[in-house]
Amino acid sequence: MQEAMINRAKQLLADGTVNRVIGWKRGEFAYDITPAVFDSADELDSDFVFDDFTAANVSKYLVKESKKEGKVLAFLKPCDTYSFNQLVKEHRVVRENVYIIGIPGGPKLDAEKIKAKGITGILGVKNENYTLKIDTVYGEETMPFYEAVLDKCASCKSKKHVVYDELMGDEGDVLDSDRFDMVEKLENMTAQERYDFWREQLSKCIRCNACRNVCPACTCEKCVFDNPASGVENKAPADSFEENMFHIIRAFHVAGRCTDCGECSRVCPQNIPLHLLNRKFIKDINELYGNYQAGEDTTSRAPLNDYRQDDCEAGIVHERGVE
Amino acid sequence: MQKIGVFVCHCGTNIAATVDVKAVAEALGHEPGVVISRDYQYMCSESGQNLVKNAIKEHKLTGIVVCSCSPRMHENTFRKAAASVGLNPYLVEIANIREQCSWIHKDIATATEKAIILGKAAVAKVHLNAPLTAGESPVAKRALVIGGGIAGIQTALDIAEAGFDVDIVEKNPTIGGKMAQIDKTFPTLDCAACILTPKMVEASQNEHITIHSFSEVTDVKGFVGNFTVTIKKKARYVDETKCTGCGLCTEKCPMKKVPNEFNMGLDNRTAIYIPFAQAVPKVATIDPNYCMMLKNGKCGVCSKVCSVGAIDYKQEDRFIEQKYGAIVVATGFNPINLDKYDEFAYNQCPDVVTSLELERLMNAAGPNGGTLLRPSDKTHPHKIVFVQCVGSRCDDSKGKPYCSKICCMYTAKHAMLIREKYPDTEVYVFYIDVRTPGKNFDEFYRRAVEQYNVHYIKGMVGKVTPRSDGKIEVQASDLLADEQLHIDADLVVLAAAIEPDKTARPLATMLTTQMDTNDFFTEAHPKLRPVESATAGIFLSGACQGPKDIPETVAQASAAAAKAIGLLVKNSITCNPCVAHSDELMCNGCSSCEKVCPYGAITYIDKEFRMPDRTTAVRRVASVNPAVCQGCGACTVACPSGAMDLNGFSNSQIMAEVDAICK
Amino acid sequence: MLKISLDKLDKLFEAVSASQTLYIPVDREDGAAEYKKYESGMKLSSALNTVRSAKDFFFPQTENLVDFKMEGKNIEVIDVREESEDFVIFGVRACDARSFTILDKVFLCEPVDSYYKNRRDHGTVVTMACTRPAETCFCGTFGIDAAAPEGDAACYSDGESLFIEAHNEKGQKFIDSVASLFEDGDTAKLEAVREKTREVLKKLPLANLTTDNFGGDKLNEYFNSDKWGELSESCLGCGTCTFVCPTCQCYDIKDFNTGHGIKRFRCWDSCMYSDFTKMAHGNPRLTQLERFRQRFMHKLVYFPANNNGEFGCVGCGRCLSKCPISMNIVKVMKALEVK
Amino acid sequence: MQVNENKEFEPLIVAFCCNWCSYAGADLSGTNRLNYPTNVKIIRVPCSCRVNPMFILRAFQRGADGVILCGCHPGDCHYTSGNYFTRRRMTLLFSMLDFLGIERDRTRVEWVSAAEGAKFAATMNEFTEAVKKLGPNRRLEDLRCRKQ
Amino acid sequence: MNKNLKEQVLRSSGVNVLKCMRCGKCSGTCPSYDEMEYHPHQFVYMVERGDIETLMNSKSIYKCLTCFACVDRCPRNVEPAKVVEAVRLAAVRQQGNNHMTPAQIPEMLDDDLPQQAVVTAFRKYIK
Repeated sequence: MQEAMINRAKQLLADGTVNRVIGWKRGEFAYDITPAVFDSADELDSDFVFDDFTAANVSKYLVKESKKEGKVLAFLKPCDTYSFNQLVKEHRVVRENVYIIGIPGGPKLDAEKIKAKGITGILGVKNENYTLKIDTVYGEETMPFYEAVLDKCASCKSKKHVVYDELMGDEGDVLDSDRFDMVEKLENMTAQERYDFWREQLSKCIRCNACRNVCPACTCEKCVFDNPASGVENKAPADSFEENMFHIIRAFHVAGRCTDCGECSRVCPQNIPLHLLNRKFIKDINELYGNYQAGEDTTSRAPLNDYRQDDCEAGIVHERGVE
Repeated sequence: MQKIGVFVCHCGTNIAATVDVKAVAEALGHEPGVVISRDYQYMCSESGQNLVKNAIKEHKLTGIVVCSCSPRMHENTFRKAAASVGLNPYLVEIANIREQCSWIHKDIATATEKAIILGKAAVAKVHLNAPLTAGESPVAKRALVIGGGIAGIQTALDIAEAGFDVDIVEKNPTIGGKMAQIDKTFPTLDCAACILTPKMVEASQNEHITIHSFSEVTDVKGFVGNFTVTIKKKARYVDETKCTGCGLCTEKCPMKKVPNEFNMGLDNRTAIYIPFAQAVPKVATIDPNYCMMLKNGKCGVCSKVCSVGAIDYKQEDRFIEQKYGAIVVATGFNPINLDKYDEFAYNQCPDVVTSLELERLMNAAGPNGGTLLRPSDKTHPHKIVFVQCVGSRCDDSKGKPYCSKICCMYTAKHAMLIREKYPDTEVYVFYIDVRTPGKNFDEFYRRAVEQYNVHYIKGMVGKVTPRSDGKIEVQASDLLADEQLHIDADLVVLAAAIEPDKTARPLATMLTTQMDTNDFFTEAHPKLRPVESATAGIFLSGACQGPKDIPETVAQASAAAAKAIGLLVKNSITCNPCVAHSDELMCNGCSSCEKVCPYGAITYIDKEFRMPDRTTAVRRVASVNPAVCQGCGACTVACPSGAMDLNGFSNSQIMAEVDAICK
Repeated sequence: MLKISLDKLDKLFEAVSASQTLYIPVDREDGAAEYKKYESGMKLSSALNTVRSAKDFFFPQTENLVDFKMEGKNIEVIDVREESEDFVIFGVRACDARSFTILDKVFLCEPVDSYYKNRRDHGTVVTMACTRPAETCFCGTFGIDAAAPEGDAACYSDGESLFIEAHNEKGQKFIDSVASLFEDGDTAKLEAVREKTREVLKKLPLANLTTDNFGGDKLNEYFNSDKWGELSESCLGCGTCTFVCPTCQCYDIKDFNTGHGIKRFRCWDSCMYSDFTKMAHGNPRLTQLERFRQRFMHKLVYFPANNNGEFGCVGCGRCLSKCPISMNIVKVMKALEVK
Repeated sequence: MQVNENKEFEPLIVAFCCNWCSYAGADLSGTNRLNYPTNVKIIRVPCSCRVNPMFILRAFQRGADGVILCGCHPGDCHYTSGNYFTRRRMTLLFSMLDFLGIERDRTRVEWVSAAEGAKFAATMNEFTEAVKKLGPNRRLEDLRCRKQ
Repeated sequence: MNKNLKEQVLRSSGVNVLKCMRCGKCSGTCPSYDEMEYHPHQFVYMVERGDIETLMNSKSIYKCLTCFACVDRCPRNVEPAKVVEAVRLAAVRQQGNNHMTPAQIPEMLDDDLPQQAVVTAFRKYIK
């Protein structure tokens, strides 16, 4: 796949369709891959990589890239296309300036999960029939492929590309995923248990803003939390309230816009399952206002910018679920 | 540094009895920024206002807080007072310590404590108040009247009288409305046509009035002084400018079996028709549902007989767009549908009619040329039963909860006219109450009883059963005699409740005006602003606002006209400055705000920005039209970056209030 | 050297925590490790390092500096400084131990940061030698020996016992306070373990990374390097690298209005943030490129220029594993390096 | 002011009321002398849709024990559609707070028309009682703001 | 006037007699009107006044066929038949719970008695 992608990219560069390519660049180790812009065939040959670790969603970079001179080629995985579409809908990217090649999605791997097994000194990772052969300074280790899969890929919602100019590989389908299971599990806990769960999770937050800055829905020119005039600006969670507030408001601001790409949880250095907050909103929206998948199209009205006269009342929160 | 003045009102004892006003003034005097804190008996009185004004001048105040009654009561009073001594009126905040404190609490200590907190919140807010200047927007010197009944006609004539152009939009081929269908009017018994048709003619001839008959309003944009309305001129397949109304086409039209709606379907008309002789405009209209030519292209008689070539089978709906400064709604009423009232056999028996049908039956231009005959067998009815309150004052789903107001009087009129013209007819009126408030109304009703011997029976008809012998058995109770009556009637007349026209609700949505649950338009204030809607620039005329008889309708029509004229004489109107505004530097151009704006006040512009890296970039940003924005604030929450904020109720102001209250 | 059997560690922790607060790294449910205040039953983590570095103990993420109490129009200033209690951080790795000497250079030079000094004076750092360094480790680049950590006292494990030695008076005082739990031990096996660790360190992928071409005199070589553009282009501008970094010491001072007063506090800031060092005129570094460059120039050029050649990095590798887009100081050094 | 040592817990309730219906309804309950507790402090907003979730969190942060939002009845919004947006926003926000284990009885949306003075007073009485039962807000409190 | 009885009738009928606007449509529609001493509208009015005993002692309470015509046609949703039934129930309660048994029916049947009355009586109580 990587070879084919590089070749196609070189073609498009050569024939002038695009003048640069956004993709992934290999790093020092097997897993430390960086999203990057390539503007020559040489760079593509030497650095372009597409493998089990190329999980990063590059669609957010297109906010900036699509406003530059000339067209950019973007390789988008199915989940990335939802993000891209949502950005088109919100007028954040210039669609005409992006040439999209839809590429197959994951499951992608999470180096953290390998390390959590106690495997360290990693020199190389190979997938042999869904068993990972990991070469380390302490000798070779193995682990089942699926135990190292990123959480966001483990509950993949769709293998279908919702937008592309051309497709490489086979097109997949929207999946019937179990992505709301954990949300449901939490919903069925008591309020005290939920409170304890979230307190433990959110108290880990160091407010590095990685979740926000990686989020394709968080493309505000200036975030309210960075803006001293907003009255809610804060740079560090000085109190547990601020830990809660940042995540509640961030989830609320992306509610109805979040495509559930899972990047927030992927990048969290403290492994906080932030995607659960977004999924809670998605689940509520689906249940209360009808199924809605952000990024599926570029024209529908976002659930929070829409209403029906017979919508349920807010009291529904009191009526259902566990107290 | 802010210099804030606090003024605590006693409101006589209204506040002072439960709130220690001196303590409130004392406590608020210690708040940061407060340089003077005073209490006074009646702050809204002239001397109270002078106290405020003098303090503003003396201490060069930058903001004031008045702790008094609800801002809905006196906010404007104090804003004006502030403005009169040069303090921007929007630097005034009211702490509501009467309705929301002294009047609802009894314990002086806790009420005083709460009053202080409410005062502190107002002080915290006023710290962040910015002087606002109300913008001005020009007023289009033209009015639109929706509905061409007597209400619409009267309003239009009055507005035209004042010298302003006014357009009437009427959905039917002619203006005139319900009054044109009425035979005589109470309590004078003069002929309705005789007093209405001159007004119709006057309207058609007035140089300031344009009548768009057979037209509908399809879209309303804009705001007070500056509405843009799209009017659909429905295709009538006759060129209005050419048709002379000679009526030859209606005579020759072979399709003669079309129920005549003007006569309530009691007789027929042709497919090309002029609703009635005095129609305005007097032009023919082709009914496309029945015209053979339009349906299958076979006929064309009217086109052949028309000497001026006015017939145009290819005519299409036309849309015109016009700017108006004011809009008057005069959409009127209709009798309700009686399908659900099985007990009155309205759908089973042609001789059970509604009162409006009776008007046509008795009218000289009606189906029987003015002779009262039963619709079924064209015989004279000798025993007539009137049933009052059919569908009015009903608490069930079939009828309306309100009194339709006009039925008592028109029934007395009908009874009287019948007894006058046909003295051999027995007339029974079953009533629950006879309601005759109005000049000469009760006298009128008494005449029916005393002079004309109409049998008024207190009680309600329970059942109407048409019999095979042509009689109609009416079973009713006579409550005073405490007996059940069985009357063999020849004709039964039902005083059907009236309801607003069905077109009113979609229109209300277009106009963003409020309606009550019965679809009557809601006036801005039930007593003090009865002819204005809550939406600025929209006025209410006639029965669209509630059941009304003709004199009342005309009175309201003229009142609405006066209000509209009051608006149209202004060259510009002052806008509410408490509107949203977007910080372009923070705006993402994501369109969330636009989606939630009910007024379409937000548009997007591409604007060039200097980027951090010293290059320039064009970005899409939201821009609010302050004349269109009404200041609801929906956009401010839809905006994730907080670029959208609301004057007078800014994020920081509301949060300052929250902080002060939760301190 | 004094030693204690590894299975008696809890006795040691109990003893220490009886007289002062003890912090040890423990494993979290998600597999990561973090420092926690010791409570009975806690197990020392075997993880190489914690996500958050040990700098929190001396330079916490947020710290109250002064309170202002407001009553009506009066403002009263309240000094919230209190003498810190004695505490012990146990299990600090060599890299983090070195980070304290770097932080000291910043906070303990004139004018002395009394908040930092207060904690530093009362904290005892007991380090723990590494035995299983990871591929992301490059402490050797900065002259740190992972098998022989610094700190007030250092511990080494040979797999059976924990050996301890003091590096200074504070460390000796610590050992003395728990000496009864220790016995003299033979270090032969320990030496073998350390030798093995050093062998592994040499085999690590970043073992050959050097700072030879960096330092205080390299401003001109690197400031205008054309590499910064591509290095920074995918930077998200988040603060992950800064906040997990044991040596990043920038902070912001902010006021929080509690409704009845103001709490003036400082909190970590990140040079990656767009409002970092924002001043009245605006921000000195307007683009992410400039901000990105600042961070690495500071660690590799500016810091050594002001601190006798000491670099502002200890090679702990946290940023290598935590950066959301895997951009880090190693990649920067390799890309920039002019030999 | 007198301070009763054995005073039962008195919650602080912040009520956001829309100018056109609920604030007028609150005024009406005043005009009709319908009592409700002093615990309730009203903030006037033009429309319920002006209320940003951040205001609600802010109130809790600063020590409110309950927050209630009042607006025109659905369909009666002075601005036609504002309260419909409010309804969705608050439903989702309250659901999220519930998800985080914040007591669900601390938040409420109620539609009160300008004519419903009695309903306003009854609602406030009822809501205050409900919050009183929950006790002080601790889960969404900012300790720095706690009164000394 | 017996307040308790009124309360009982109001509660067991569930009717708000104050909604009546005295139109008499119930009596106008009642098929048993001529059989009754007190007519449906009077039931409503007399219950409102609390004059229950008079009604209880009147044969009218057994003349109501429970055909519900008055309930169907009442413009104010007052439901007079339910009031009649409640008064009847009050009367029966005073007499004790003497439900009619099926065995009693044949002897009571006569040609004039509407069948519905039998069914109603069977459902309810002996006079």
